[in-house]
Amino acid sequence: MRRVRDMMRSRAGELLKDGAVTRVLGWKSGEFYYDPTPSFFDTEESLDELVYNGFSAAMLSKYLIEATKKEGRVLVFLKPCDTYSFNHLLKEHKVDREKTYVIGVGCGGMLDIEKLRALGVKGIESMEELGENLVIHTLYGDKKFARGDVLLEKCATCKGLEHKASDELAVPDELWEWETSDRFARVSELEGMTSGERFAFWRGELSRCIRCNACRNACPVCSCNKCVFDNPRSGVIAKANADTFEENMFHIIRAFHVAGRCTDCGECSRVCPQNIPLHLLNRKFIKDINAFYGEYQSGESVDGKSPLTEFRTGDVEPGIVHERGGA
Amino acid sequence: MPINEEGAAFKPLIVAFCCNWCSYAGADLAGSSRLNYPVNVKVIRVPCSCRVNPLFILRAFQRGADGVIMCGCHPGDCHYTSGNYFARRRMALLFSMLDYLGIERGRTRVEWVSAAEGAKFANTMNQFAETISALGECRRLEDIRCVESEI
Amino acid sequence: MHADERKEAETIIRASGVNVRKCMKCGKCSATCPNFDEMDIHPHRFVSMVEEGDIFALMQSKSLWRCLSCFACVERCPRGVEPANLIEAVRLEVIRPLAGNRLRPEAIPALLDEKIPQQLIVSAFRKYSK
Amino acid sequence: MQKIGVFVCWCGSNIAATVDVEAVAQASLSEPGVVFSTNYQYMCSEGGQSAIRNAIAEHGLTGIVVCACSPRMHEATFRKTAAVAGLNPYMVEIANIREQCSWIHRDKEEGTKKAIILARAAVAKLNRNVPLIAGESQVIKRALVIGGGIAGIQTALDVADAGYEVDIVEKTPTIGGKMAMLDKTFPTLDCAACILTPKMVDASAHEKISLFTYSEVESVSGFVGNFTVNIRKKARGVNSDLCTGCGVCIEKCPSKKAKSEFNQGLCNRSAIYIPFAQAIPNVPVIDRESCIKFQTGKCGVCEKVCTAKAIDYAQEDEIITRQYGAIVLATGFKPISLESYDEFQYNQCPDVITSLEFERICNAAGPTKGKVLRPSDHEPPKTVVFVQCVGSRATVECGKTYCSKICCMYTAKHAMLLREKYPDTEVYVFYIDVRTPGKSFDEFYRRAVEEYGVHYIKGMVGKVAEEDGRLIVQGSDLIADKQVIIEADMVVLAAAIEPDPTARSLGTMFTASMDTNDFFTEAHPKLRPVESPTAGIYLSGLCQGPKDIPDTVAQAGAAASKVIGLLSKDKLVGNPCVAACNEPLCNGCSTCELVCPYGAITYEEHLVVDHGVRETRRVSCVNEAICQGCGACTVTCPSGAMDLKGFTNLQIMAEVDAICR
Repeated sequence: MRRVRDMMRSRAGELLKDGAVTRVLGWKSGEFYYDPTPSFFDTEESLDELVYNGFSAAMLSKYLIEATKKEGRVLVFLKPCDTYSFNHLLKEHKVDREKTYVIGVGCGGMLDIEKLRALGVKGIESMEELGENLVIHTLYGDKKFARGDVLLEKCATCKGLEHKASDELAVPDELWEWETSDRFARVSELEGMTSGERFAFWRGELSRCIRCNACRNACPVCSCNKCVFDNPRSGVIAKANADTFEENMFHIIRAFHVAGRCTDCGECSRVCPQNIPLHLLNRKFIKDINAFYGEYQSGESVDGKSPLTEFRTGDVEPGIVHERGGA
Repeated sequence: MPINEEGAAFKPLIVAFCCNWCSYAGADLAGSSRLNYPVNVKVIRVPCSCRVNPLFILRAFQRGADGVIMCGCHPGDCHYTSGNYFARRRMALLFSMLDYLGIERGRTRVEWVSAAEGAKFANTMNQFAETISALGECRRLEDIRCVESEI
Repeated sequence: MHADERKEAETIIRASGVNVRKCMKCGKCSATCPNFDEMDIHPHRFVSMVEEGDIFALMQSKSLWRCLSCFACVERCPRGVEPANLIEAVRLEVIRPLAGNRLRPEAIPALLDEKIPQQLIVSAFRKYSK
Repeated sequence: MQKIGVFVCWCGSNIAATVDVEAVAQASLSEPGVVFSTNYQYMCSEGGQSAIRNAIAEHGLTGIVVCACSPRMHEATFRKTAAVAGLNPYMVEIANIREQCSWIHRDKEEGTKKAIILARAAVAKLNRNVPLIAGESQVIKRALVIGGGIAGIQTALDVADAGYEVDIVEKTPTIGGKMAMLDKTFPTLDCAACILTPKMVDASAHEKISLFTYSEVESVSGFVGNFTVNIRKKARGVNSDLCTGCGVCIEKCPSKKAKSEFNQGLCNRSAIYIPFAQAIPNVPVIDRESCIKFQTGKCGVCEKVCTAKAIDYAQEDEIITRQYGAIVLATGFKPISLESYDEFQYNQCPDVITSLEFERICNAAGPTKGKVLRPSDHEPPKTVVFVQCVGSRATVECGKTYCSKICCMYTAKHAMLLREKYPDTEVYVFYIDVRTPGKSFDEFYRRAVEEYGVHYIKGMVGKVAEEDGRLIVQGSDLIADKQVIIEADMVVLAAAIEPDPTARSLGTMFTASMDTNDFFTEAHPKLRPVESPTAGIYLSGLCQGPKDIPDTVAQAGAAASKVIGLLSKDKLVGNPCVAACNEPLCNGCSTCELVCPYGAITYEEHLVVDHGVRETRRVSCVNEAICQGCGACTVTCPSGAMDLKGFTNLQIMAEVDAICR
């Protein structure tokens, strides 16, 4: 990952210098080692602060909405999965492609701080990323891990290491690749439960929601100028969850609004301070869409219609929900 | 049949969204043919099934509906040529999601009813009411504030 | 109709995967059949007889063994009915209860004739082996 | 706050028998905004209506709820009543307490309860209503007809005779279409040219009709009553104004190896050509592909021989922009390609021909001057086999699932003509079914069999093979349960017909929807058969579905009457219940545009002021004249920027709340 970071710094420096781009969108150190924060860099010197490591999970695509409204061209670093969201934003005309310069950066899978914490890691000072091995230097000594054990959920079920959009790539030859798991496994498990069990499961999860809107703010698809839940004229305005219904409602509607558009980037779950597995809602829609209307991956390309803006005359009837087995 | 506190038989509240051109006319035909269906089925007229926003369905459950049914023109017969095709996809996904969240799947339904199918409309409503009666009151998606304010 | 015969018809329809109701009775299958004159029941009647459940007559027909399995009828049918698949399914219904193949690979060298097209051997296997 | 009046109708005893109308009127008084309520025996009667009018005036009502029969019955009536009393007609809501209450419930107590709730829902909705004003748009009094076949010509003539201007755009060099290629027409056997060419002349001579031949529609914008169309006039290479149609250029042209399209490739034509003698306009076209001048730069014979100086090699395509109030699609058909039908040897044997080719062979102006001769050796055939349903009614890939409708009749016609001209010729027709619904159609077919001795064989042909210059036709005779083999000299295939390939791109351009076979769909299959679902677009002829000449002419006339109906209006009053975009909320994401069945939504850069922030953004714009108010866009819009007037999110949710209270 250090190799990638060096490539990023040098290319960004060159492009800033010759005026090809006016700003660089990347990550810089946050308050803690494990939270590199999205940041803009205007000068070559400032690029010394650019970081890229196993904790640079935060997706930068969504920042381009505002960034491309300004004058000049923005250089943005996108990991393979971030390019799906980038394409989606292009498709919905939220980002001006002409005003972006995309460097696709190699990714070795991003790390889940929660998993590390659970394994007793605290006080991280730095980290060495050696392929599948990870050495974390902490205040309390070094700890070693197999990288595959501490990946974020979205990385464990990675969509692939191919960049779906880029102007150039910063991908070193020897990048660690890992085995991915079935992204729908948990959804299938839930589908196998009884209706009562599912209800109990979701009540347990969604009742923790504090309506901080982090999921909404991180989501590259939830990019409305004004959310229906913030709009007093929508009839459903709700700034906080006043009851169990509203806890459900917000997430059902949010999932429905992104259905067919969600790129399955997993940011909603990653940023949720209450650790609600929100991606399971989106993946339910993706799983159903794939089963009912054929495989579809939002953000794979800029063109084409999404499943909810097209139809076939022979589509399945909604009764399929009742006919399907299970409880 | 479930019995509520007062001892009266439980009568489910059912909201039916009907498109103006086929299903609402089908409901009218059920009426002019004097076909009975439960009194607690209440029809809301929309121009097309594609006008039915998931928000409306959730709102109905929130305010105490026990079941929600959407009726539209048969696929291929939409007055607006393709509205019901979009509605079909939306409702298939929404109802599957509600089921996934533990809202009993019997509480939601889509039926295509043409203007000539008064009998189908009445039968559908009778069957749907029976299904909901068997499921009992919808407790899983309602606004507790509303229920309390009624007491 | 005999109940067994109805069951037989259902088995044949299921095994062949043929939707006999798609037939529009144009007779192109029989028109295209290269062995038409050798048959007592012709391809188009095969389809309608299966549809009617008239299976026992088919099982006893000469056509069952005269069909070359050349699939010309399948190729030419404008509605994708696949009469040859039906004939095969009926044939299998006859062969299977006999519990044994009627043609074994060992028997082939003796039958070989250099004028026989290879396709014939292949279709012979289709016809005489279960 | 609204001031609402509630009017409960008894409908004699229809409502009053099972609903306590007085109780409904009383109960509604406690609903928010309701200031007046009453009940009356027949609300729709003059007495009832005047009660409404009086109450509006007396109580200064801002809206009324009528609890009565279905809105499908009397909504329009009560809207008019309100308008007469000076109330906006869209401030009227109907509670359907007859069809959906009194008629289906026997228990009066329960029925009354339900009626009260239905009235409550209507009041709740009305509280959210705002007056709506229907938009008006101008109607440009000119029609465009795309396609110059019999359908297009007939529609154009009918519209022009009513006094409106009509333009015909035809992609080939002449009008006339497929009908001009036919020899005789069934069931009367009159000559196609004799009945068509006078119409062609009428069309070209009509002062209200302008012809754009050798032209195609390039692009279109606008909406019903107000379309702007760009027409590409392809370069003929001949100045139409100067050309006298003398034909010397054609005679002298040294390049004579191009296949004649008009004669189905059965003979050749010169590079500069007029498709056929009666072509309109009678102005040649240079086919640049086969012209020596265009290919090599040398030649120029036509220019030299033209005394009128009409030849213009430098002529370029010209774009003409015209405005229209209505557009008629009359794009017609073509026979399908028979390339995939190897069993009939169409591509291999010159004597296996299509029925349209046979028409040319029969025709006195055709390649054989009307003598039926085999294309291979120019000998008269002694035995001719006709095969019906070639590619029709086929679910396999190379065919069409539908019945082409015209083949049974023209095959009978061909068989009959052949037997009449050459009584020694044996004629066989292989058929699956003979379909002859139509006036004097079955009688015609029976004449072919009974009087002319045509052999009709029920069954299909499986194989055609060439052997020593003869065609061996192997087919089924299903009646005899025999395989028949006929040695024929000529085989005529009744190829299925399909929409002209240009229809697809026009359909996209005009947002005129098409079925899976690329036929244009009608607005309603029974009740609006000549209108496209897109307002202002009409369908004429075969582009809508297989039909014969009488049906085509009938439909062309029907389309014309619809066009005349539209053009006779000075202004169009729209439906005010259409979608509207709240610009500050709009994300410009385009999803609404994708689901709109009418192409009513476009995107524009607008200056949006949102909480003091001024920003130029891409926002969605609804063309109210095109929008039909289905609401598909409102649900696909995640931000709720799109809403439907008359059925807004808030109105429907208010109804839900009122019902579930």
